[in-house]
Amino acid sequence: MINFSYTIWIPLLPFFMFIFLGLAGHKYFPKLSGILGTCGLAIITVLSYITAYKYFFTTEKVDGAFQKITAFNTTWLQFTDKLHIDLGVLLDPISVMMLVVITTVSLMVHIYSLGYMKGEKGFERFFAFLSLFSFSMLGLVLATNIFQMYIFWELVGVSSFLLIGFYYQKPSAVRASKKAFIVTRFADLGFLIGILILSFNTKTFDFISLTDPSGTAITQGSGIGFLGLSIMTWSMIFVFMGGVGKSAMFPFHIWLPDAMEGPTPVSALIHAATMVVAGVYLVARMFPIYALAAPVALNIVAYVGAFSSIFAAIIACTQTDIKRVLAYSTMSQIGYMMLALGVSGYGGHEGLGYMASMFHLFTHAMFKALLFLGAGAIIHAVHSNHMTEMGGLRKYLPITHITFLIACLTIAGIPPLSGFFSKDEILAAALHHNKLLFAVEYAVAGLTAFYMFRLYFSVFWGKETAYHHTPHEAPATMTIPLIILAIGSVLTGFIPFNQLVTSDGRAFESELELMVAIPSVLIGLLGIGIAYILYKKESAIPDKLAATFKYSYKWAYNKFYMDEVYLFVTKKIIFKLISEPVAWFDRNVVDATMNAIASVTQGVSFRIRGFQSGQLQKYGFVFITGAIMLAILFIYLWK
Amino acid sequence: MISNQIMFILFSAMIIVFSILTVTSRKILRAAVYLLFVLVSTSGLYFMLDYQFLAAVQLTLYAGGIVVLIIFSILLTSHISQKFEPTGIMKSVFSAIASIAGAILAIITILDYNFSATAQAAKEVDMRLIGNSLLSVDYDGYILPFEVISVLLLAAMIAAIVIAKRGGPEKSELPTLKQE
Amino acid sequence: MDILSLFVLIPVLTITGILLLKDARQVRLVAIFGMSLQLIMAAVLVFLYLSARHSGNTDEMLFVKDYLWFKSLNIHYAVGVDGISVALISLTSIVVFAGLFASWEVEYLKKEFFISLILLATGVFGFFISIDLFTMFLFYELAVIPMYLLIGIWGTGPKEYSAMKLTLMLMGGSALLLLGILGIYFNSAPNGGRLTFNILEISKVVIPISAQRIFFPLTFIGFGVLGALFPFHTWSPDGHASAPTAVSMLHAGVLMKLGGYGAFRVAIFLMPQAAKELSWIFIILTSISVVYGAFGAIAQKDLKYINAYSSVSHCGLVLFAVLMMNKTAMNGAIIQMISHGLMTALFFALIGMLYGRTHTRMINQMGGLMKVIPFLSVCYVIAGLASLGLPGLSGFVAEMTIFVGAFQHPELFYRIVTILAISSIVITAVYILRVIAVLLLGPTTNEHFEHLPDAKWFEKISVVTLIGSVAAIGLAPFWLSSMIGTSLQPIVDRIVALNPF
Amino acid sequence: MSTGIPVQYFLVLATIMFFTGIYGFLTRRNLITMLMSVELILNAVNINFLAFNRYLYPHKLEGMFFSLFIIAVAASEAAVAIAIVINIYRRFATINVEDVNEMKH
Repeated sequence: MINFSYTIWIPLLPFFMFIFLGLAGHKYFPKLSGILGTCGLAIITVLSYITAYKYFFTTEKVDGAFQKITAFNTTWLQFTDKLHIDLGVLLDPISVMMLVVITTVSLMVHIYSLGYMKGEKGFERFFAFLSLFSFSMLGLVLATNIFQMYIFWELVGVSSFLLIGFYYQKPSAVRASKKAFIVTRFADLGFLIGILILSFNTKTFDFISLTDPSGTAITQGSGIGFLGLSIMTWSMIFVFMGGVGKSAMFPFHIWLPDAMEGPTPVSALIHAATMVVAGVYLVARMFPIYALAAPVALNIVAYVGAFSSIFAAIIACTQTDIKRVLAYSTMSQIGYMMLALGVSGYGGHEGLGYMASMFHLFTHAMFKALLFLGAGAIIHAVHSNHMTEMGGLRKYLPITHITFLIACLTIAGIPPLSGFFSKDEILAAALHHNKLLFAVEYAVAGLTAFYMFRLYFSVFWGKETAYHHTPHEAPATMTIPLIILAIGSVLTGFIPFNQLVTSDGRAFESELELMVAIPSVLIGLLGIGIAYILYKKESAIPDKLAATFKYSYKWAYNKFYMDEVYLFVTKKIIFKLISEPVAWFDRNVVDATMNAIASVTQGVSFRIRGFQSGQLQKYGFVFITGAIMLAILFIYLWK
Repeated sequence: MISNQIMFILFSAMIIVFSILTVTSRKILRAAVYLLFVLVSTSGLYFMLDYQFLAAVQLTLYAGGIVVLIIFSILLTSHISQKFEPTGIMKSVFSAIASIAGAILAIITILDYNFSATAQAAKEVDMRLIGNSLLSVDYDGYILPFEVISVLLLAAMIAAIVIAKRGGPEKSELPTLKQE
Repeated sequence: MDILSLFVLIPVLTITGILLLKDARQVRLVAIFGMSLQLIMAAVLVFLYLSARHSGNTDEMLFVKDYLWFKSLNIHYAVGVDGISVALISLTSIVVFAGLFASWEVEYLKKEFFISLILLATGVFGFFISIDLFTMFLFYELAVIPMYLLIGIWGTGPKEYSAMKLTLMLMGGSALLLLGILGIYFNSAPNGGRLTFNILEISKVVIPISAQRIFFPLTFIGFGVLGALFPFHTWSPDGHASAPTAVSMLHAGVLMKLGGYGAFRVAIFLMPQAAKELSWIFIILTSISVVYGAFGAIAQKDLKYINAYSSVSHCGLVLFAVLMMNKTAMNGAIIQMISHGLMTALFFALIGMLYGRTHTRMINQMGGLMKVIPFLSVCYVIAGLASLGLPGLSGFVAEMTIFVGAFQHPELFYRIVTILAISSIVITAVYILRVIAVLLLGPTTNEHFEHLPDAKWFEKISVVTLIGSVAAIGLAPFWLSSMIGTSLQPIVDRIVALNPF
Repeated sequence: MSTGIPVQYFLVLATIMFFTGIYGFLTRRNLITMLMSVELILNAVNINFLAFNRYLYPHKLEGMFFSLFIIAVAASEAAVAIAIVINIYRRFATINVEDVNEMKH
């Protein structure tokens, strides 16, 4: 057995970095903190790579399967004898894979930010928050139990809040951060309820005992029913609600596009590569329960994923803010991953979808981070987010152009880039499971290629735009991460995921299914072709098309009015129909009742005070009448 | 017998009439004089009951002392010719009702009750007996009440002087409590 | 040595010291000296307590002292602590300490102010160490009375009205409470023998169930008024809004905890059967408190009102958890008391400091303060995050313990209500973030606010003490939770023995 | 001397006198006249005492001594009351009882 106890330092180092930078950075070394943060991250990146190597290649498999290793565990809070929150490090294929993804992307983003954020006010604060985020995200993926996951789930939420609202003097950023936090918080409510229901029935939070396919948790849980579904299904649906919120699936996706108000490196790290896939990771983590004890919940996962992917893809075709296009693209790709999990079975080749999902998560992290960082470089050069204000940038930004093109090709699924492989596995898994979902994903593949190349052509080709000052290529700190990630996007497709990351830890054989792959490449090319015709040169066709499909276009452009629906719910219903009446009720009914009691008392006492008139004769009169009355009472009436 | 009864009726009539006049007369000095008549008639009743000493005390103290005191104070505080405002109708009606009701109640009770006298012989009330009893510490003695009364009289005397002495805050300096 | 009585003695001596002072400038020095001593004593007490437990002392109450006071009624001055009281005493010392620093700049009738404040603290300390119902009640009243003066004299806004309302409502609660306590007293020896006020002795007998049915509601509502039980919470917004900073801190931070503590230690511990029978009524009321307080807070514009409603919501959670009557939920309730105490004291301290600078508490008149006064603003954000239950700060620990505990209740009704109560965490997030966004973030709206001074040293001490405690509990809750849990065991055993599920 | 007159006569007479006094006490506005009404009441009581003593317990003297003391008390009462009246008159320039209500509330 190899000792993995050092892995505890992987999350802890960024945590101390956060404390250190947060408390001392501002005063003592505002300039140096970026370098410090990056160095810290570099160390844990190396540690993660070592861990991955040791885990996948030197640890002995038992019975041909990768084992779950608890590298570290300590009780943090005891609830009951059986229920306790532990903090620890759990190593298994997906957590190790996530370690690699997070540290790689995070390191790239750190390096990139050194250039991108240079000279910004709050430079050290930015790096402190990035460290906080890295800590939380690593803690999340390494969680040994579901409650630890929930803890870090909240922490990534708050780091995301802090980073989106980094430009806190910009009202739109403030609004976006608030929205992101509240929407995900609402989803987390579901997660929490799910955890509670789960723990009530299984009496454990621990992942290993929860997800043991032959363990009591799975075999017992399907019994008790409520509204036609087993309790386990209910709890999994609630847990998935948390995943929906964090991964910006429909209907909790509305925060993600707005979250683009944050600095671009943050979007790349949090809102493309790592945090938003936490939902996928969550489902993958609980996958044995989904697959074995709660198939209905798993179906919901599949449909939510499929719907989100096509929904987002349609919206992405109409947006003009490049970061928003990428945001919807992220949502769409995560939908893919969800769908892949949803159509997967447990164990062996049945678990193709699971493997595909993780594979796509991995490749997506690379190319989407690349896309965002590229977009950041563009924005850095042009000082605008809007496609309409860009065009012909290929001459000014050669490195960005090439890397961006690679990323676009990857996401469009052009072989032999990584996106092709992972997407192909997903489509294959969907084909075996559900033809309808398969068809939807085909359409999404085409749409994806179309909107990505729409973006690409309008930014780098298209009309010649006059700029205030000539855009220039970004500094080396920004281009080097782009190049590294581009290389990653090209090469990661060749990683044998079916050997490493599978639903039950055992390797299985899978080969390229040409019947799936060829049409998917073709449809990708078709999308690119259409984009080429419409956007390569400045042309009037897009506007005409938009005019032809006026209503559909308008709906898609306005994101199907989801924001408005939410606004209606929050402003009109929660605020106007609940909160204000509650406040009114409190002041005018509850409090008024209390005040009324007081006034009645006071009124009565004023009346009584009137008796005390100081008029001697009145007193006398009352006294005598009273005496006479008493006399009558006692002598004649009360015999 | 008859003369007794006539005397009693005379005295009672005087008492009742002058009592009512005392409390209804609208001239204060006249009221005082009516009171004097009531007190004198009362002392007449005392004579009838064979309490001569008490009757004498009544005459000297009440008729002589208190009424004079009252008249003095009237002279100090009012004009002799001053007429009172008539009492409010409601007030007098209610008071009258209360008084008459009380009176009727008491009278009915008195008439209903069967008083039974003891058969023992009456004690002769002479001055010596009164003096002895007042200062005696025996079973029949009244030394304690006597002393108490003495102290009370002394206290009243001092109190009257202290109160009537000029001093204390003037009216304008009084705190006004009438807010409501 | 009678270490517990020192907790009453030190404040009294401090008060005497202040009274004897000629120089008004030294008042706060004396006060702070006394209360620092108290803080140290609290630390010593925690240490002594833990070492006593560690050495195998399993008595229910430690450091018990008992002096007969009124023989005819068998009233004793009896003190003793278990882990719960120790935790709450520490909370009180911290909040009082921070409160004194927060009222550093009180100038008007300084001497009287500090005397009243420490008098209030005396009552609270006395309440927590008493194990005799009568003495407990006495200290309870002692804590409530100075509140009237503190709000009525040093408050702001409609202070007389608020002070009157607060005092009268709390007095109304005390009246019910007194009835309840007397009811317990007269039923404390159902099998004959001497009547007693001593909690430990009463807990050895079972009060007849018919008496419990009458006196449990009285006692619970009596304490519930102080714990802001719906619909008896309306003193809280007005009272807090008018009170001066330190008083709000002490009141929301500590005094409201007397309600929760009493409801738990007296009402439920002594009358568990009626508690179980009637818990559904109060569970409904407290869940209303929780959700309703949170919704009420959304619509408010005055910072103190927001916080007052938030306190209603959080304190509702305390009573809610206590009524679940299992160990985890009760543990959560105690942690929530401590956590809420620290957090709300922090909030009120910060609000006081903001008010001292901007002279307004209306959030729509402020904005963009983060840029101007970063220290206070960051602290406010931390307080907010603690309040909405961010892991790593105390609120999370408390709420999660409550929710997990409450959800272990075997009856479905209670679990469903728990889910309702859980939904408050979202609403909390809404109003907290709304305040943070409007108040601190965004552009600075008012040019008068461009040059506000950031925190002074004494304000920093006050705030940092509280944040440190909040974070300490949030990061390492285990020791606190197990200290409370050990002491809860006999209480839960008794409840379970009388109410077999 | 009192033979032939039943005790009830005295009592009824005293009752009438007493309630006349009460009536006066309740209706007169002038403090001095109220004082006179009080004297009437006291007198009525005295008559009762003496009548009872004479008719029911002729061998004892309690009634008489009580009356004697009452007369003494009445005298001191009158003295003090008149002192008060004079003081009030000085202070309020009136002895109308309705105007003297400083004791109100």
